[in-house]
Amino acid sequence: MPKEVTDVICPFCGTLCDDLIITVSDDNKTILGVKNACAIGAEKFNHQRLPGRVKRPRMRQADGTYKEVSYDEAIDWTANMLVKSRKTLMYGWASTSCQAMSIGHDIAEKVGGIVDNCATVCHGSSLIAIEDVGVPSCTLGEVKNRADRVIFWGCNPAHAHPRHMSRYSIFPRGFFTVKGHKGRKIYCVDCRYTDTAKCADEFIQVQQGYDYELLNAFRTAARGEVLPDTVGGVPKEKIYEIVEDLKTARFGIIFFGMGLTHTMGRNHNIDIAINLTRDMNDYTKFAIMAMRGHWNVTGSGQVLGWQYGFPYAVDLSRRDQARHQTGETTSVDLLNRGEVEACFYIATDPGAHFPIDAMIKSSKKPTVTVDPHINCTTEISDIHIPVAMVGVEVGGCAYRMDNVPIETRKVVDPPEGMLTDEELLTKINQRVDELLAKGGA
Amino acid sequence: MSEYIIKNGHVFDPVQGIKGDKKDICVKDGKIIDKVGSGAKIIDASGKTVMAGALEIHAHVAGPKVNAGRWYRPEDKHFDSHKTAGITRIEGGKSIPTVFKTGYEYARMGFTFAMEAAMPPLYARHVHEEIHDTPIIDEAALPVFGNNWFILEYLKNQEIENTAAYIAWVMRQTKGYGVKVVNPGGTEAWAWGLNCLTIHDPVPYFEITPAEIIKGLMAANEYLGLPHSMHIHQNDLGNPGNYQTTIDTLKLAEGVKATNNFGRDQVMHSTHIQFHSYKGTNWGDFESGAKEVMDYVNKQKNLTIDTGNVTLDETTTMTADGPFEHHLHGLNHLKWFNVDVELETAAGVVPFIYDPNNAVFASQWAVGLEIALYAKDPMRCFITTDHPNAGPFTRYPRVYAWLMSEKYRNERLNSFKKADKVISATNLSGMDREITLYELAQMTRAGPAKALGLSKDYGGLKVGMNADIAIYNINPDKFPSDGAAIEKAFAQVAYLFKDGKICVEEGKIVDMGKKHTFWVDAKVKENKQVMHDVREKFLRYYSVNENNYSVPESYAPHQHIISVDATQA
Amino acid sequence: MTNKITLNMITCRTIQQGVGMEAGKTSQKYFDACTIMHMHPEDMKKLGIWKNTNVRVTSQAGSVIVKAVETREDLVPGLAHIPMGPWANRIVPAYTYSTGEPCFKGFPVEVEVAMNERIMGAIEIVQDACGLIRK
Amino acid sequence: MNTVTLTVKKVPELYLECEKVNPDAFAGKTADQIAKLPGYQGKEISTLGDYFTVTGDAGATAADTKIVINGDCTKMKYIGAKMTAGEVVVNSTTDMYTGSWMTGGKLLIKGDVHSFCGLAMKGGEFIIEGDAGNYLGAAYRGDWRGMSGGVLRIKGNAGSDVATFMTGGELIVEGDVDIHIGTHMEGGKIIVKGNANRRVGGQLVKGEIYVFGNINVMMPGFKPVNEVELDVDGTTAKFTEYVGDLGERHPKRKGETVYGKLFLKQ
Repeated sequence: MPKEVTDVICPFCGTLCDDLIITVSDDNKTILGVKNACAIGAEKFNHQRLPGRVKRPRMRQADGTYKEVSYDEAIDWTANMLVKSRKTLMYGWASTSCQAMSIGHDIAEKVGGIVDNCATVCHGSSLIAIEDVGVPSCTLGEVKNRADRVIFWGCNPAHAHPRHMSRYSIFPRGFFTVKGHKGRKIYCVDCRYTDTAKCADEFIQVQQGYDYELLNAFRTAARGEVLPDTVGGVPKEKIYEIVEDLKTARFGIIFFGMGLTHTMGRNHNIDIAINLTRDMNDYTKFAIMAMRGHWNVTGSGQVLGWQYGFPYAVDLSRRDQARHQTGETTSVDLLNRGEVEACFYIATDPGAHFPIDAMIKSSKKPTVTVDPHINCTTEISDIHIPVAMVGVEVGGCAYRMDNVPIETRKVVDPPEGMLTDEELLTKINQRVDELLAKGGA
Repeated sequence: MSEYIIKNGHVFDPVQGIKGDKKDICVKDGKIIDKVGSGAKIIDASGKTVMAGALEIHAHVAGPKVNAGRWYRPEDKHFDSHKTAGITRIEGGKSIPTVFKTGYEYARMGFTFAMEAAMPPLYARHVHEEIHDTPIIDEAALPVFGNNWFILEYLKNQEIENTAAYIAWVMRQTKGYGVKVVNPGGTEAWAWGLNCLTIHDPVPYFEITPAEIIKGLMAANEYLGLPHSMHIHQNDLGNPGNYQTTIDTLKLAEGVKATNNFGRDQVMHSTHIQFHSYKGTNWGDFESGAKEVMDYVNKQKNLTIDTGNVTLDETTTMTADGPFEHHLHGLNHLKWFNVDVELETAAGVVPFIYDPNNAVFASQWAVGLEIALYAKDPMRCFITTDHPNAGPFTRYPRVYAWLMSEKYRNERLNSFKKADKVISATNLSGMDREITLYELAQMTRAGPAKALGLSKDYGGLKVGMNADIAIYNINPDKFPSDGAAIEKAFAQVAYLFKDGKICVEEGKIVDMGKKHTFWVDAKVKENKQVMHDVREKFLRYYSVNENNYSVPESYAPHQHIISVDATQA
Repeated sequence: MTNKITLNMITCRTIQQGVGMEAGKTSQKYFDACTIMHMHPEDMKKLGIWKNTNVRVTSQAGSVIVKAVETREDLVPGLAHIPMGPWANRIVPAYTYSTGEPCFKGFPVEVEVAMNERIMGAIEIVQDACGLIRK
Repeated sequence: MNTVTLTVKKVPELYLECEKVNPDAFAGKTADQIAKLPGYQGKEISTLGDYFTVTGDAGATAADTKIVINGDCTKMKYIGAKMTAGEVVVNSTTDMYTGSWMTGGKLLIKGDVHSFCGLAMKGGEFIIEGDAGNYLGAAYRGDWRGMSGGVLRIKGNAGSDVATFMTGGELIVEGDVDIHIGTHMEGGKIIVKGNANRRVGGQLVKGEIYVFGNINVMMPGFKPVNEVELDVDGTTAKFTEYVGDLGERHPKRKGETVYGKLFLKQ
């Protein structure tokens, strides 16, 4: 008799939808159906039952092929690598539970690792900006209940956060927003006429790489100062008009994405967007929020925050202090500069998402990759250790893009004998202790 | 578990009225007992001071805004991250220590309990994740209610029973300890960029005043008979002339009686009252209102307060008083963090430098000390720094020293760049009271324990009580005359017993003890109305599902549940 | 013919790329979603190609073969888009301006026709760059 | 003044953290004692002696200690960081944090430096003969207190984010600079003899920026107000005076708004 699991959390993006309904076979082994999820979320749950899933660790041999090894062999190899290496990059964490991260940090502190998460190539710029100027923000429910001006700047939820617009930002009716979409004015600022732009009441096409100048123009206009005729391809009349409209908002919100974090100026683009938001609070209520990508990249920042005081790129390599300097202790820079001796990747795929030059350097070092599935990184690693899918085959805490913590749910059993991230890291930690006790380092 | 006998120490225990007499304390199985066997380990405490473990009644040590303050201030721990040899983890952070340093530092100073002062229910899981990772000390957290939509709607119609039932539900969902109120009404107003600066300013849309919210929550708190009273951060914090609003608020407790089975007498705990005791109309003619406020507190017996002492450091302010942080950012232009929490509350964070050369900050320092020195009943006045708002909790030893040595605080007072202005604006100069060790034990142990409804097991050294014991290298017969020596002695205990185990020895962490999370489970009559409203609000207004709201047991592996039965109320 | 044009390249998320990722890095869905380059029709004209022609895209960081396609998410002439993935990252400059973030968006590329060149697979294109393919 | 000479005998496999290579750490020590000072590569703690031959004893104080370093220092961090007095001459390129948090003394790099050099400099004289990476003379992450004093002169080009959150002192770039110079600046003086890329003086509150060459794209928040003849770092020329960033907050003095200033050579 198949059963339905309700209130399931979707472990894909930072929207962390928590209303999925999953139909599970009576033996708890297979997912039969997914309700309420977006196309991507549904695909993730469906992937669980795809054939050809790797169920045991694999080690690369001299001829480049991979042979199956036992978890114990893989754990021992990994622990030895960590203990031997003077400086190890421990990157990923965005797709696992906060509980697993804690164990990973304990290991890093013992072996001298540098713990970095996927923010490093995603919203790291936003974190730098917040470190510099703070951030006035709110929870997504506030947007749903109060917002009457919504700006999407350099983000494309229609593609990257498919249910964001219906759950929180454009269409939902809330306590003070009974008219839903009709009661909101939606702006979209982008260099492309995206599918999100098509949902907006007004699309402002900015020349690629001119966001900083345009945001500066918005701030200048807000103070009633003169502007050049056009800024970033936008006529000054339009800029004055929009700024005046924003001032009359009851509650405004700016959502921004990698259109700001990845383009020229990076953190400065967010920095000045935050300052525009701050300025708007002199006239009305305004908030700003990063459209965080991975479902638990925010959680990694939180756990690193309370344990070491930095949100990512935390350098524990000295073992007696925690340090943080984006540009030095960030993954891509560490790989570019050849600053680490070994790589430990977990719950991520830098092979697909880092620039190739960084991965070429990475592939020359001892590398262990922990991931439920085969990906571009596992195939350039010495060892691939498969684990249960967090949020599908095991639960654990995750943080939404607005930092709201939600406990993900287990809906089906992992394949027979497969370890979870927590179990695997605990075993590696124990092995590391044994080696260190023997004077390994 | 091993037995101990702490011999020949000078014991200070307000619970038994012991004022420094030499007395042996016996410990077994985590409790204080009357005698132990010959095999008991002997701790020689001769020439030392023995007190119960201290209880922190109000600090921001765990949760979303605390952590924002941590991670958005890398400069607060750059060059200030270290690891001491032994079993401890890396420690970092000056104004907002990491969870590890937080646990260690409290323990090193002789604390065994800390109350997280503001838990947004929607973020409860985060608060408990940090509490879970904070070593050694017991902790609890107060959910905030003063701007919660359910509360505003129920109290608009004086529905005390529904208010109580909802509070009980939230405390169970969030593993909360009591009723916290922050800038009642003002924080909801802040969601529109507004504020409530007096207790009679109406809350936008909800048509209710702060006074009505405060009265209603006091009533609901006593209806439930919770261990702690309503715990309030008042309206109009930090502004010249606010002492009048402060007294108006305190007056709301007149005639309200404490009903509980925990030996608690107060119905309102007014926190960091230093920030609420200012006269004058602007920062130019700013004056201390400590005397006026404390005169009222002294005669109104159903009130307790804590001080909120300014320590004159660079720190990080953080509060659920969203509009205040925005106001503060306008003054110092340092990075402003704000988050508004749907249906419930808000929070702000801004770094702040209490520069001693600034007459206002120096005066705030004086006001904080005045509060404690004016207190006639040390069992109702507790020492805090509203960590980290007025200063980091790691400065307690210095605050104690200022309070215990007139000479020490006068040295500080007279060496201010604007000493004359400070002296004329405050009453501190010429106050010759020096807090005694016994009074300190009242203000940091017995007092807070009683106010939190924990006096049966905590805050004292009576036989049968929990064996949380701090032993300081202080000889009362030769009490140090110089302030620096007092500071040093309180900064590092000779020994700290937590649940009968030695966790700290001469300032070194030797055991992580067994940390407990305290929360209150209040049983009320089945309330269909409230459960219906809960379902309704989650369906229509919350951004998470009701079934994903509650905090699972696994977040508090060693929970200490205090049960309250209000079904007969 | 060696007709070449220079474009400003951005690499972004698309929902197809998201679905493909979750379907698996070795899946056809992922391949189809990420081995394309969105181009403005005018630029195709300049280059002298029909849509769905393979092109070689070269930046300071390297070179990759993808299929030029038109997009419903309009671009301005001169702007091109390859969805995030190992193909895009063959040409993304690794330089971070000391911020940790490589140049994922807004870098110059040269585009030339490569009608008969083969598009590599997801694993292949990474292993190839890392010299892990035994020839 | 005593001179201690360090000659590189082994290039670090990773990057060597030389936080002990400055006059303050050397003061009062003999060559042997200096050779025993620690150097760090991740969790490995070695000694300076493992990587340098040390000759000459230091003076009694930092002020009378001079350090000369020969050989390849490209992979050495923190040289001269936090120095308060004395003199350091490096005949090589150095890595990150060179001269960061220095409060006094003289530091001369006869090569290039990497990023994060001269961070939050408070005083002294720091001269770089080659090029600099990014964040030269900037603030540490999250800090609003950047370079506040001293003189930082670079003969070559500098990267992006020069002098972020600068509050005082003088920074001279004789070559070109990349994007974002003087961002959030609230005091002090920046001189660029060459060209500046985009985003000059973004979110500028207070302070002066002089540019001799071109600015690719002028920030919309800047407005020309005047033409002035000035003597800047030994060159007398006509400059167009801009005020800005008009989108940013500005302090008031005697009721008058104090703007940041940008002078562009004509």
